[in-house]
Formats: sequence, structure tokens, C-alpha cells
Amino acid sequence: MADEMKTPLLDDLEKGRWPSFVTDLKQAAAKKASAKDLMGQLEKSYVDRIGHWKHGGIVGVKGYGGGVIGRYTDMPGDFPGVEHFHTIRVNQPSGWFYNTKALRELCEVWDKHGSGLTNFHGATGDIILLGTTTDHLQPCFDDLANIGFDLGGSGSALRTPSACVGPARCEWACFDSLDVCHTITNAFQSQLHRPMFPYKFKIKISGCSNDCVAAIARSDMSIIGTWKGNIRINQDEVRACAQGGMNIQAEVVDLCPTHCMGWDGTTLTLDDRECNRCMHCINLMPKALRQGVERGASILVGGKAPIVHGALLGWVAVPFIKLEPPYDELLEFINKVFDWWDENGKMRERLGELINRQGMGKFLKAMGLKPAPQMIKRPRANPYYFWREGVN
Amino acid sequence: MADEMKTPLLDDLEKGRWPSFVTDLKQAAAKKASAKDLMGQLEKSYVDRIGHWKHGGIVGVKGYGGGVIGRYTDMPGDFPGVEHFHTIRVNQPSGWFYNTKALRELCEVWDKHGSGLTNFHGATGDIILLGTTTDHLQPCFDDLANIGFDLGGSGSALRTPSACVGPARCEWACFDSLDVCHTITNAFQSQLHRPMFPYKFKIKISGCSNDCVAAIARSDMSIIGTWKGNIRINQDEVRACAQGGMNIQAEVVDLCPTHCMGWDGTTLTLDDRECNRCMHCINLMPKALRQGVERGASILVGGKAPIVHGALLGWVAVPFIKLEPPYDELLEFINKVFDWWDENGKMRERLGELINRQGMGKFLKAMGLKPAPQMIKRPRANPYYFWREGVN
Amino acid sequence: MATRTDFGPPDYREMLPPVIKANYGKWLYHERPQPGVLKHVAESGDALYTVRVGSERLLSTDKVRELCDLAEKYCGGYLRFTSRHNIEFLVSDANLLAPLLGELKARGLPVGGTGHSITNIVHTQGWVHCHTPATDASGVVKAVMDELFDYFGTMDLPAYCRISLACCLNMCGAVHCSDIAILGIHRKPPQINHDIVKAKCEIPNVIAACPTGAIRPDPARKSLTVNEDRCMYCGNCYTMCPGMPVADSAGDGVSIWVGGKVSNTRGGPAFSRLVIPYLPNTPPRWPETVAAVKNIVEVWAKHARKHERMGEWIERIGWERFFELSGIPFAEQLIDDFTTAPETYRTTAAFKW
Amino acid sequence: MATRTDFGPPDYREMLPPVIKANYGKWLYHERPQPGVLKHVAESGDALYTVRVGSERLLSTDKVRELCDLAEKYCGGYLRFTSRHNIEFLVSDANLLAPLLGELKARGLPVGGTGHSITNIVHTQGWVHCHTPATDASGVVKAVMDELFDYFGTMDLPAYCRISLACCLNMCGAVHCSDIAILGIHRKPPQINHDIVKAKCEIPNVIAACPTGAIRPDPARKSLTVNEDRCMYCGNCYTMCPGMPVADSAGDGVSIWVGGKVSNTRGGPAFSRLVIPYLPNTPPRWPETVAAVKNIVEVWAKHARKHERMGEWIERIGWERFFELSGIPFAEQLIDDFTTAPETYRTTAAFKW
Ligand code: SRM
Ligand code: SRM
Ligand code: SRM
Ligand code: SRM
Ligand code: SF4
Ligand code: SF4
Ligand code: SF4
Ligand code: SF4
Ligand code: SF4
Ligand code: SF4
Ligand code: SF4
Ligand code: SF4
Repeated sequence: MADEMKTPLLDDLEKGRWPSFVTDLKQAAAKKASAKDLMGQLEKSYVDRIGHWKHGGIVGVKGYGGGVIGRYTDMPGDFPGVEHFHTIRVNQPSGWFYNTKALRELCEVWDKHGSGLTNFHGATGDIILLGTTTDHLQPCFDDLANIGFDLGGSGSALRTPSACVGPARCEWACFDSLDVCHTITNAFQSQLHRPMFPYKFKIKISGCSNDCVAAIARSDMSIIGTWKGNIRINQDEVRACAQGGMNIQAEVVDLCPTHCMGWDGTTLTLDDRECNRCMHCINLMPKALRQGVERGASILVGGKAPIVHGALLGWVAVPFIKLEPPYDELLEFINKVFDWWDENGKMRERLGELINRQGMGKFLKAMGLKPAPQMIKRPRANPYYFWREGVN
Repeated sequence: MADEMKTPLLDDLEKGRWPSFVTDLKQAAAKKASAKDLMGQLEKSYVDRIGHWKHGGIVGVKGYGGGVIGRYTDMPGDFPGVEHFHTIRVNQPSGWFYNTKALRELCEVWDKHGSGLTNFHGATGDIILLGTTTDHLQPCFDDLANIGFDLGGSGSALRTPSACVGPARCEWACFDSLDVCHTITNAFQSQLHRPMFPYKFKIKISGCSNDCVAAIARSDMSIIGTWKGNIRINQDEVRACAQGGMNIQAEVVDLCPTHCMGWDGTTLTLDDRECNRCMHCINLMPKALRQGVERGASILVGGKAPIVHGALLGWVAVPFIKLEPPYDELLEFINKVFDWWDENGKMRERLGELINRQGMGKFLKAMGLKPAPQMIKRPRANPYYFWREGVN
Repeated sequence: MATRTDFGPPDYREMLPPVIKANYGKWLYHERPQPGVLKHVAESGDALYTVRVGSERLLSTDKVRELCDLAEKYCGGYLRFTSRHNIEFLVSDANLLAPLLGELKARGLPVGGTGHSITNIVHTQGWVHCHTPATDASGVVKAVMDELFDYFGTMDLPAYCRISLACCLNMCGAVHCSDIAILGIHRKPPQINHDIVKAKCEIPNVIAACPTGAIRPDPARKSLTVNEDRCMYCGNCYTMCPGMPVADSAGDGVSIWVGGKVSNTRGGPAFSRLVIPYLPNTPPRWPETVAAVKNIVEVWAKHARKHERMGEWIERIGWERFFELSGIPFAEQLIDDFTTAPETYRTTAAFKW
Repeated sequence: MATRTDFGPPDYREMLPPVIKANYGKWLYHERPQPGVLKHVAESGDALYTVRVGSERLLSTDKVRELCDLAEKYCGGYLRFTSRHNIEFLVSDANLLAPLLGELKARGLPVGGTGHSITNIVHTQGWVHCHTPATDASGVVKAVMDELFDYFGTMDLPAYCRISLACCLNMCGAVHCSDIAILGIHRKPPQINHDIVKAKCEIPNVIAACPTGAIRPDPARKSLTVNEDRCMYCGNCYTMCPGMPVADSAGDGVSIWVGGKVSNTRGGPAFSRLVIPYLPNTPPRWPETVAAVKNIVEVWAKHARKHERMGEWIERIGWERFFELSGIPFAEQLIDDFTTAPETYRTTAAFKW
């Protein structure tokens, strides 16, 4: 089989120092006809400069409305192995940590049912099992369930939440991002597996405002760690940084966005009242500076990619929330957001677009949140505001 | 007459140290029934907390479609003197300079035909003659013409252009703002006097980017002086400023938006390549710093107040244009703008709104202008752009 | 005889005093010898003293003649007005400066408005002449300037502070880019008079005039209906159609906006931002408005750095801090919900407590 | 037997190595001993070494097993993946660090991606699995990373530089906030297949999907028409309706965006901005795209100050200067003409030549 197939364009991508996906394709192709035909079709795409997949169709497993992306080639004659080539989205463990036992079991299930090709991970965070046939979907899911892996989200549903490495390996986690992710995922299993929302809904969780899961850019709800109170300064370690060659004035003080720091060559001063907790100084001197002790998170809403009305970054809805098990306040807030969006959102209207259409005021009112200057960069510049009933 | 009228609320506004318009009202009321009834009606408004003018009607003088704002009281029974109370917009001389002969003649005409009340000046820049009757309009205009004063603009027409004091009394005028204003006004008399545009069109002219006529905020076309080449530094005068108590580092260097200056206590350095000609440093040290020698203007378009789609600040359409008599290039550009707007604008659509609706690209193409990064703050963030014919 | 038309404004050259004609375009630098007085020095060495006098703008012909008297006595018969409606006496004879200042003082004509002062409030017609105002113009301005009077005659503020007033959302005073803006607002939807609408208004134009799409045709009555939930009382429909008045004795009032700027210096031009959505109309002296403006000026004057305009200061410290320092409560209306809303949201987790 | 459902993901606690369990939430600080290696030190004094390995993301099960082998040999059988799809080996025994690094080197598994490096390119499916791509994903990424490889294994750049790729405007790679984004774009309007539209598509939903309102119903055919003048080929109609394909061999290609950012540090999160509207699809190595990305990285690396991300640098020097320094011609498409356009216009006379 393998010797008939010529893929000179793909072969070229085995050269070079960065790991080559073509090598993976070939490894899988050596075992699986579907993987081989995938390669063949991809080579064809490289020649034609166009994709060869048909518009997706709806396929799935019993009891779930999502978790599988249907896919069919437009050249079934040439590439019968990919006539059906659906992907399965498998919900990753919080923080993308694995023991090898779990991984090896996954590989076995996938070698049994699919192409042997995966993505670790998809952009949303799922394990992507790349390519199987319709008849394998249910058995594959059953085998996955057996080894403890459930499906992730797709369609107009809650999507698989994801979290940064957080307290597992980061000194800056202001709350337990992994646990919050796990708790949310489990609390909203039905919303995850049974699309019934106006559109997709993404939740991403970062332990601090470095935002290592890019939550603010690509989740309808971003939970981002932060603190109150003073940054703890170890002046000896600050001096050690200076001695180590860091230009504290230029690299730290001058780059502080609120200009709330001072450095006289021996002591770093910091006016915490004016600090906006951007993390810059702490990032540069992790041994010398530590966040304040009262910790929690800000919740931002509305982030999303450009379709339909342009991309949105998440914006501050809840400036501060304490996050400790059992996270009741958080779960209640999420529920309220779901309800309001579900009730008011048009088909394919993301949360941010709905808020833009109705006005943040209505959203805040529905959530029972008090308007605060922290929610905006600056007040409105246009005089088009309301005095309707309910507006204060 | 005057003794019957009680205006306790207005009277209160004669107290205090700022000049009181009530005093002017009383001066006029002593001579004119219309002014007296105006006072009476205004007192009534102060009591009722609402205006007492009816929706304006169209009145005018022969040959012109504008220049007069029709106004009628809604209480003609009580205030017959203001049954008609139209204002006449009189085109001011460039820069609002007057000899007293001209002013006195104006006063005479207005005492003869109107209330004796004026505004020096209206927000657009006209002399406002405040309040006369329909039958006085034509005779008043005829008398104005006799003393050399023509009407200004109103309605869907070019509005009276205005200019800062410029070279008449300011060292920073990068071109002759008064002459440009005068030239434009004369070149477009018909557009000024005969409304035939989609909506109003305002032109304001500032000799430098201090923009002392607030052009960028409130004119469809702002002509704002600027220069190329190096700022001329007189180091002795810089040092004199320092000796005089100016903190050159804090007040000048640190506030330079492009951070292109340096000060070592004796010499001011300036990287002109990075200067954006904001005027800050020159403003602070007028004796020490002078603009570059190659002078001209930037033309910004689209500025306006909020009605209908929100306020717009003018944006850069022509980064640099030389402005010397006979100003052919400028006049041609204005003509092109008029033509394009006239052809494409909807009813009541200001230039800025039209450009927003059609896209700046179309405007630039129609004007024959090459897109340049100087026209934007930053490139687009959305991927919704065109490759249609005509787009490069 | 056909009326003469299109002859244009008087030639400005006839209006310039000799010292200006002689040094036109050749000024070298200026100084501010004292508040309200500018000294411009030309390449020739000639000096011109400008004395700026505060003006109520609404002038009687008598007042104009009084100004002419002064200009003839001290300035060779020349004077000018500024873009903010002040009067400028142009003194070429240095010896006449002190006498002029003396006479101005004697007549109660205030000298000031230069440099880091509070100069005249650009404003509009209000109840004096317009048909759409939500407040008066001249009266509010007089009340505010009386209170801020000391700032007119001194130059001790951190920077320029431009105050403007417009009596309705048309914003003829171009208040939208002012350090402090006083803006008349309506708060009730139009009261439709169907007979007038039917008789006088072009239905499609009125519909198109509504920024929020609140107006729909009412074909049965050949008139219009307003979706009151979507109406934010801008009054633009009334501008187009006398059958839709929005003014209301009880609803109308004043809003306060801050942080706008026009000049291109440093941070560049910027819009003013809403900070107080409503204050009542309380003639003759609008004490709530006067107090609000005064408070904002004072808080800014106290906290801003030298050369920091209102908006530059607030952007440096953050709006959350501005509300704290000014004591102004943060009202829901301040949060944008128009098409420009997304620009104003806090799209970062970095903010101050 | 009913299938078991809704049991959720595996418990992350089972996936954590002992050193992490013991020091969970008690890390004190970290260091970067060398590129690709992190050392986290806990309050207890325990240290954890993380070795980050670049990944092609599209992994065969064989490759996953190879990673498991390594994790078992050096890390007690634990490993993780990062939010940018790299692999992280979690070494608790300091003595195993050097051997692990040695074996990784021997196997050609690149170590790097920490600190001021260029880490993995977040990307999407491309021609490998999606139905709407305008370019491939894995191939472009491989070509670019081969060229930028030295930046992966070093930390000498001014700051982080995050590169992302998405193969169509859906932007699954969330490229819209990247220092450099590579985005597949179509350039031809949909080719409508009326039979499919009629049979399979919900007309109102397709119409609503169009950001520019280019789609109108065609009641006669029970189908749709597209106003090609208003269509900007986003492909959203195709997402909703298989009868409206936009992909095109000749038209499709790549665009380049710069200056976005996610973290809240300093200037905060920001969108990427278009700088090159189109480069051709030239498999297998997309040399034009590779050269464009490399040029941008190098110009930035040369001119930016320490800790200055791409966008922070450009905003400091001004976009006019960026185009000059990078030599990228300024194309008309860069000027926004969507609803967000007014935000992007230069509303000041202050700019650089
Ligand atoms: C697999 C994945 C890309 C990848 O290679 O990693 C992916 C693949 C698809 N995305 Fe996505 N999206 C994926 C993450 C994202 C992300 C990133 C994220 O979630 O963090 C985004 C941007 C964030 C956001 O949602 O705003 C994203 C924004 C979209 C959009 C635009 C949605 C919008 O509101 O702007 C669409 C179009 C749609 O939903 O109609 C879309 C649609 C699609 C579809 C289902 C194609 C379609 O038009 O129906 C793609 C299926 C590809 C296939 O055949 O396998 N995908 N998609 C990612 C999911 C893997 C996972 O579950 O882990
Ligand atoms: C007299 C004056 C105010 C003043 O007291 O100074 C004035 C008065 C009126 N303006 Fe104005 N505008 C005046 C300068 C302005 C300015 C400022 C400027 O020109 O620099 C603006 C903002 C700048 C701009 O145009 O964007 C301005 C923006 C408006 C608007 C809103 C237009 C818009 O596109 O946003 C309207 C409403 C309209 O035109 O329908 C308006 C409409 C009006 C009307 C005609 C009322 C109406 O609805 O029809 C007012 C007549 C008042 C009266 O009865 O006398 N006026 N108007 C100013 C003209 C005097 C002069 O000729 O010198
Ligand atoms: C007379 C007048 C022009 C005219 O044609 O009428 C004028 C005249 C001068 N302006 Fe102005 N400006 C005048 C309105 C303006 C305006 C428009 C406005 O306020 O509506 C602005 C824009 C204000 C804004 O940004 O909101 C303006 C922004 C400036 C600036 C920039 C200040 C800043 O840092 O933002 C300067 C520079 C300076 O003074 O440092 C300036 C400087 C000057 C100088 C020093 C120019 C010169 O060399 O002669 C003049 C005396 C300034 C002074 O008052 O101390 N002029 N100036 C206007 C007087 C208005 C008044 O009666 O108070
Ligand atoms: C492992 C990972 C989190 C995870 O759960 O997987 C991670 C881990 C760390 N991040 Fe991150 N970041 C990770 C993705 C991100 C992302 C998301 C992204 O790139 O899509 C961001 C936002 C990027 C952006 O702004 O566009 C991110 C912005 C940061 C920053 C802020 C940098 C800045 O100045 O803007 C820091 C602070 C620093 O390193 O100075 C940081 C710091 C760190 C620290 C030092 C935190 C710690 O104390 O352990 C970790 C090692 C950093 C390093 O690579 O040298 N991490 N970090 C992700 C590694 C991705 C990779 O494989 O390369
Ligand atoms: S987001 Fe903050 S807490 Fe989470 S891994 Fe990154 S730096 Fe650590
Ligand atoms: S966290 Fe950011 S704002 Fe706060 S002191 Fe550090 S650098 Fe400044
Ligand atoms: S705009 Fe410039 S040139 Fe004109 S008066 Fe003001 S400072 Fe002078
Ligand atoms: S004009 Fe402005 S940008 Fe130029 S050097 Fe002076 S302060 Fe800096
Ligand atoms: S602001 Fe409004 S009310 Fe005041 S003069 Fe202008 S149009 Fe009339
Ligand atoms: S007042 Fe304004 S918002 Fe209300 S209906 Fe009239 S135009 Fe529309
Ligand atoms: S970016 Fe577009 S083409 Fe690529 S995977 Fe996502 S939906 Fe498919
Ligand atoms: S490709 Fe996009 S812009 Fe074109 S018709 Fe379809 S949805 Fe509209």
C-alpha cells in the first residue's frame, strides 16, 4: 500500500528542525487505511491549493447532542478511507495533566476505533481524536467511557472549559484554577453535552492576569485571578535582581502602567492603591515580589472571535469574587448568565453580542450587579441614554 | 412700558461679577418692544422651566436660501413683540477683526431693523443679529449690503467658514489662515447662500495644531497648519526658561508624547524624525523653539456633533498640502469633496457619516488620494475587507 | 434694481490695525505679562499688547458701542473677538495699556481668560432663541462664571480648562470635546401631535432621523409611532417635524461631561465623557450645576500635574479614581449602550480598587 | 444497558505527579535555568523542573506512546501539555534533568518555548480536517517554525512573541490577539448552488449570518442572492449553508496581522491589526508567508526595547514608522471600513512623517 502513494509535497515538510506532522501522518498511515487516505487527500490539497472536505454533517453518540464533528471527503472514489472521517472531542483533565497509563489507554482505544491521529489538544482544549467512521462512534465512546474519558462540547452548547496550570505548578495562581475548571465542567455536564443554547459558550480560567489560557480573547466568560491588598516586597531579593543585572528603573519602574513604583537604588517603593495588578513587576522579579494575600478572581464576559459582528475582548462584569469550594456564588452566577442569554439571545448570538445589542445596563440589572467604574475604560461619549423604568 | 414688567428671576442674574446678558437685554428693552417682550418671555421660561418658541419656519431674503433662522413665540398674545423674532446670520470678517466704523454701522442697521440684540459671535462664527420681523428681513439685508456685510450660511449649505487669529497675531500660523478663510468663503458664495447639499458643511481653519477654532471637533473639513523639517532650537532661550523656573525635564521632555526629546541641564536635544508636531514643547517655550521652515497644512475631514450616529472627530485625509495663493489645489480638493458628497450623501448625512457608510477607501479613491498610515491610528482589527475591482 | 448678492464678508485686511498690517505673519514670540494680557513681539521688534475681556456674548448694540468707544480711545479704533466670544483690545502703544486696564476695571469689564485660566464658556441660544432647548444657555453660563470668576482673572490652574454649554443634544456649543461640558437633556419621549405630523412632516425623513430606530410609520393615521423603550429623547425627530415636541418642564435638565479636548498637544483631541447624567433645571442660578462644575474644577486643580488637562489627568489616574476623588456617584447611564459601547468596556483585568 | 453519560473528565488529581500533590498551591517562585527549562521552588523547598518540548500537535498514537516512554523513564509517568500545545516533562529528580535533555536532543525533540522565545504556533485544522479553510494549518506552521527554529530554543528576544494561525475567518486559533497572526482568507464571493440552498438551508439564518448584509432572499428560486459588492468572503454563510462555498484555489491565501496581546501586563490585551492583506497559498512551504513573518520578527527584535511586545513597540513608535521600518507597503485594505472604522481613524493632526 504505502509504496504506491507518492506525496512529494508533504515529504518536503519532513525536512527541517521543527517536529513534522507529516512524520505522524506516515506513522499512522503505516497502520491505518484512513490515515493513508488522509495523507493522499492532503497531498491533493497541496497540489490543488484547496481543501477536499465536504460541508460537515451531524453525527453523534447516544444521549449526547455534541462532541463529534462530522466530516466527509468530496473525493470518496479516490480516498475511500476518509469517506467518513469524523473527529471526536474528548474532555481533557483540568490543566492538561496526564499519567501515562491514561494516555496509553486512550491510544489503544483510538488505534482500535480511529485513524490513530490526534491533536493534543484542540484550540478549545479538548483532546481531538482525528478521524473515524460513523459506525465506530458509539463503540469508541463506550470504550472511552470505560477508561474514564467523557466527551467535550460542540455545537450550540457549553464548550469544554479549560484552565491554566495554576496552583499545580505556578506560584501566581490566585485561586485553584484546576479545581474551578473541574467543578464547572461537572456542574454543567448537561449544558456541555446537549446543545440547547443560542450558540456556543466558552469558559476559560486563568489563575492570574497573565492569562495563560488566553481567556480574555476567546471565552464568553473569563475567570481571571487577582488580589486585594499590598504586593509583598522582599527588598533583599529586589537588590539581588539589581545585582544580577536587572535595570530596575528601566525594566520595572518605568514600565509600570500606573507609574506607582519608585526605586532609589536600594529600596523599591510601591503605592498599592494605584496599582492595577497588571503583574508586570511580579513577572520580572518572582522571588522578590508576591501578590497580596486576599485573593480571588475577576469575571469578564463577552470575549469571542470575529464572526459575526467583529471580535470582542472580554470585559469586566464582576470585579472581584472569592473562589473557594464549593464555589456556590460562581456557579449561581454562571447559571444566571446562561438563563439570561438563553432567554434573550437570538440564534447564533454570542453572549457579548447580546450584551452589545441590549446594553450592558440590562445585563447588569439581570445579574443583580451594581454598575461600577471598574467595568468600563471610560464613560460614554454619546448623549444617547435612557431614563426608562428600572434605570436608576 | 418697562415699569410694568417684573423679571425677578432675570434680575437676579444681574448680580455677580461676570458681565450679565440681562443688562444687555434691559438696554435693548429700553428701546425696543421686541427686546422687552423677549425679556418677558424669557422670564416666563425661567418660571416655567421650558422654552416658549415654536418650531422654526422658513423665511429669507431674495436670491438666498439661507442666512435667516425663522422664529415665532408660542405666546403671541402675551408677547406680541416676538411674534416674529428671526435671527440673521451675518458673515464675520476673517479672524473676527473689526474697525469700529464697521461695528458702529452694523449697530445702526440693527437698531433700525431689529431688536438691538446680537451675538458676537455665533458658535459657527457668524455675527448673530438676534430678532427681527419678516417684513424687516429684506430691508435689513439691503442695508447690510450697503455697509459691506453679506449673510452667512444656514440649512443644508456650506456654513460660514471661520479661522483662528493666525498670522495677524500669532507666531505659529503655518499658513495664512485669514486669507484661506476669506478665499474659501468667496470662492463658494453660492454653496454658502443656496442650500443644495445633503446637509450642512462646515469648514474651520486653524494655523497650527493648537487648533484655536476647535476645527477638528466641529467641522466637516478642518484645515490645520503644520510643518516639515526640524524644530528650530535656540539653546540660550531654553536655558533662560530653565533659569526662569521651568522644569524642562518634567514639563517639556517628559510630556512629549513621542518621547523624542532629551535635556541634560544645558542642552535640549530633539529627534525631529520622531516628533509628531503636537506643539506642546513649542507652546511652553515660544521664545526658544520655533516650528520647521517648510510649512503647510493637514486636511482632516468628517468632524461633527453627535446627531445622528454619534459625534466624530475629523480624521486625516491629506497629511500635507502647501497653502499659498491662489490656493488652487485646496479649492479643487474642496470642490471634489463637495461633488462626491453631493452625489453620494443621503439627505441629512454629514460627510463623516457618508465616509463611514461607504468606507474611507472609496472616499480616498474618489479624491485620488493614496492611502497612507498617517490617515489612521492603527490598521483594522477585523478581517472583513474587500478585493473588489478598483481596490488595489 | 436687483439686490446685490454673493459679495462675501468684508475684507479682513480693512479690519487690521496698522501694527498688525506691518508685522503680519512676522510675529516672533509672545508672553503673558499678566492674566488677560498678551504681548506679541514681531521680528521688527514691534510689540502688540492684547487685552482680553470677558463677554456675555449676547450683546446689545449699546454694549457694542461701548466697546467701540474703548477701542477708539486706546486701540486706534480696532478690536477683535475670539473664537470663545471674548473681546480683545489690540494695544500698540504700550503707554495706553495701564490706562485701558484701569478703565476696564472701572467699568466692570473683566480682564482674563489667557493661559491656564478658565476662559469664557462657549454656549448657545437656550430659551433666548431656540426651539429645542432642554435648558437655558446664557443664564447657566452667567451663574457658573460668577462662581468661577476668580479663575478667569488668574492663571494658576494646572492647564487649560475649557468649559462649554449646549442646550440640547444638537450640541451647537460643540461641547463634545470640552474639559467640562454642560449639556441640556430631555428625559421624556416626544408627545406626538398626529395632526401636525400628518400635515407638515415627511414621514421617511423623520424615521431616518432617529438614531435608535425608535420611530415607526403609523400608516392608518398617516402619522408615526414611537417605541418609547427605544427612545432616548434626543429630539432629532422634533428637529425634523414640529409634531414631535420633546421639551418638558419637569423632565428637562442638565448633564455634565468631562475630559474632552481639542488641541493636538500631547494626548491629542478627545471626546468629553458623561459623569453626571442629570441635574434639575433650577433658574435663575442652577445651583446644582454650578456646584458640580466647581467641584470638578477644584478636584482637578488639586490633583492634576502641571500641564495636565482634565482628561489627561483622569486617563492617568483612571476613571475609577476620578469618581472616588470627585465624590460623584457612578450612575448606570454612564455605561455606554450605543453603537460605540464596545470601545468603552474595560477589556482588561487590570483596574484599580 | 444504558450508556453511561455525563460522568465528566478524569479527575485532574489523578494526573498530578507526587511532587505537585505535595506542593499544590504552595509554590514560591520560579527560575528559567536555561531555555525550555523551568525550575519551580515550593515553600517546602522542593523543586520541580519542567522541560518544555515543541510539538507538532497533530500526534500519532505512536508519538504519544514515545512521549509516555520518556515520561515513565524520567518523570515517574507524568507529563502535561500546555495551552499552546507544547509538551511538558515534569522532572522532580534533579539528577534526571540532564539525561532527559540528552535523550530529547538525541530524538530530535526540540526543547524551548519559555520566556522571551518564540513558542509553538497555536493553530487549527486547515486542509487536514476542516470544510472551510482558506489555507492549510499544520504545513504553514511547520514551514514557519523551521525558519524561526533558533528563536524557540533561545530567550534573547525583547519580550514574548506569540504567533498563531487560523485557516479561516472563524479564527479557531484565536489569532485575533497575537503578536503575529497568520490568517487564511478567501477572496471570492460564494458560488451559490441554488439546489442545495433550497434543499438544505434555512434562508433567514443564512441571511442573518452575513456581517455586511450582502445576502438577500431570492423568493422566486426559494434561494438566495449575494450582492457581490458587499461580500467580503468571510464564509459565514457557508458555515450555515453548504450551498454557498467560498473556497477557491486561486483566490485563497494568507493574511498577516500584528500587535495583538492577551496578558494584562502593562498595556493590557489588544487585537492584532492587519498589515499584509494577502499572500498566496504556496505549498508545501509558503515561502512568502515565512519571509513575511521572519521579517516582522526581526524588525521588532532589532528595534523594540526590552519587555516591549510587538504591539507595545508599534504603538510607541507609531504605525507609520512600523511600515517604514518593516518595508511593508501600506495597502488600502488596512484601513478599516467595518462598523469599528471610526475608532481606527487618525483623529489628530499629530502624526509622524
Ligand atoms: C478543532 C478546532 C480547531 C483546532 O484545530 O483546534 C475548531 C474547529 C472548528 N471550528 Fe472552531 N475550533 C476550535 C476552537 C475554536 C476557537 C478557540 C477556542 O475555543 O479557544 C474559536 C475562537 C474562540 C471563539 O469561540 O470565539 C473558534 C471559533 C469558531 C467559530 C467562530 C465562532 C464565533 O462566534 O466567532 C466557528 C464558526 C461557527 O461556530 O459557526 C467555528 C467552527 C468550527 C468548525 C466546527 C467548522 C464549522 O464551520 O462548523 C471546525 C471544525 C473543524 C473540524 O472539521 O475538525 N469555530 N473555534 C477547535 C476546537 C478543538 C477543541 O474542542 O479543543
Ligand atoms: C446659533 C447657533 C448657536 C449659537 O447660539 O451660537 C446654532 C443654533 C441652532 N442650531 Fe446649531 N447652531 C450653531 C452652531 C452649531 C455648531 C457649532 C459650530 O458650527 O461650530 C454645531 C456643532 C458642530 C456641527 O455642526 O457638527 C451645531 C450643531 C447643530 C445641529 C446638529 C448637527 C449634526 O450634524 O450633529 C443641529 C440640528 C440640525 O441641523 O438639524 C443644529 C441646529 C440648530 C438650530 C438651527 C435649531 C434647529 O433644530 O433647527 C438652532 C437655531 C437656534 C436659533 O433659533 O437661533 N445645530 N450648531 C450656532 C450658529 C451661529 C453661527 O452661525 O455662527
Ligand atoms: C484668541 C484665540 C484664537 C482666536 O482666533 O480667537 C487663541 C489665541 C491663542 N492661543 Fe489658543 N486661542 C483661542 C482658542 C483656543 C482653543 C479653542 C477653544 O477653546 O474653543 C483651543 C483648543 C482648546 C482645547 O484643546 O480644548 C486653544 C488651544 C491653545 C493651546 C493648546 C493648549 C493645550 O495644551 O492643550 C495653546 C498653547 C498654549 O497656550 O500653551 C494656545 C495658544 C494660543 C496663543 C498663545 C497663540 C499665540 O501665540 O498667540 C494665543 C493666546 C493664548 C491665551 O489665551 O493665553 N491655544 N486655543 C482663542 C482665544 C479663546 C478665548 O477667548 O479664550
Ligand atoms: C505552561 C503555560 C500555562 C499552561 O497552563 O499551559 C504557561 C506557563 C507560564 N507562564 Fe504563561 N504560560 C502559558 C501560556 C501563556 C499565554 C497564552 C498563549 O500564549 O496563548 C500567555 C498570554 C500571551 C499573550 O499575552 O499573548 C502567557 C503569558 C504569560 C506572561 C505574560 C507575558 C507578558 O509580559 O505579556 C507571563 C509572565 C512572564 O513570563 O514574565 C507568564 C508566565 C508564565 C510562568 C512563568 C508562570 C509560572 O510562574 O510558572 C510559566 C512559565 C512561562 C514560560 O513559558 O517561561 N505567562 N502565558 C503556557 C505555556 C505555553 C507554551 O507552551 O508556550
Ligand atoms: S495564568 Fe497566572 S496562575 Fe495561571 S499559569 Fe499563568 S502565570 Fe500562573
Ligand atoms: S502589578 Fe503592574 S501596576 Fe502593579 S505595581 Fe506592578 S507593574 Fe505596576
Ligand atoms: S491655531 Fe495656532 S496659529 Fe492659530 S491662533 Fe492658535 S496657536 Fe496661533
Ligand atoms: S512638538 Fe510635541 S512631539 Fe514634537 S518634540 Fe515637541 S512635544 Fe515632542
Ligand atoms: S444646542 Fe440645541 S437648543 Fe441650543 S441652540 Fe443648538 S439646537 Fe438650539
Ligand atoms: S427623541 Fe430621538 S430617540 Fe426619541 S423618537 Fe425622537 S429621534 Fe428617536
Ligand atoms: S479556522 Fe476555520 S478552517 Fe480552520 S479549523 Fe477553524 S473553522 Fe475550520
Ligand atoms: S461570504 Fe460572508 S460576506 Fe459574503 S455573502 Fe457570505 S456571509 Fe456575507
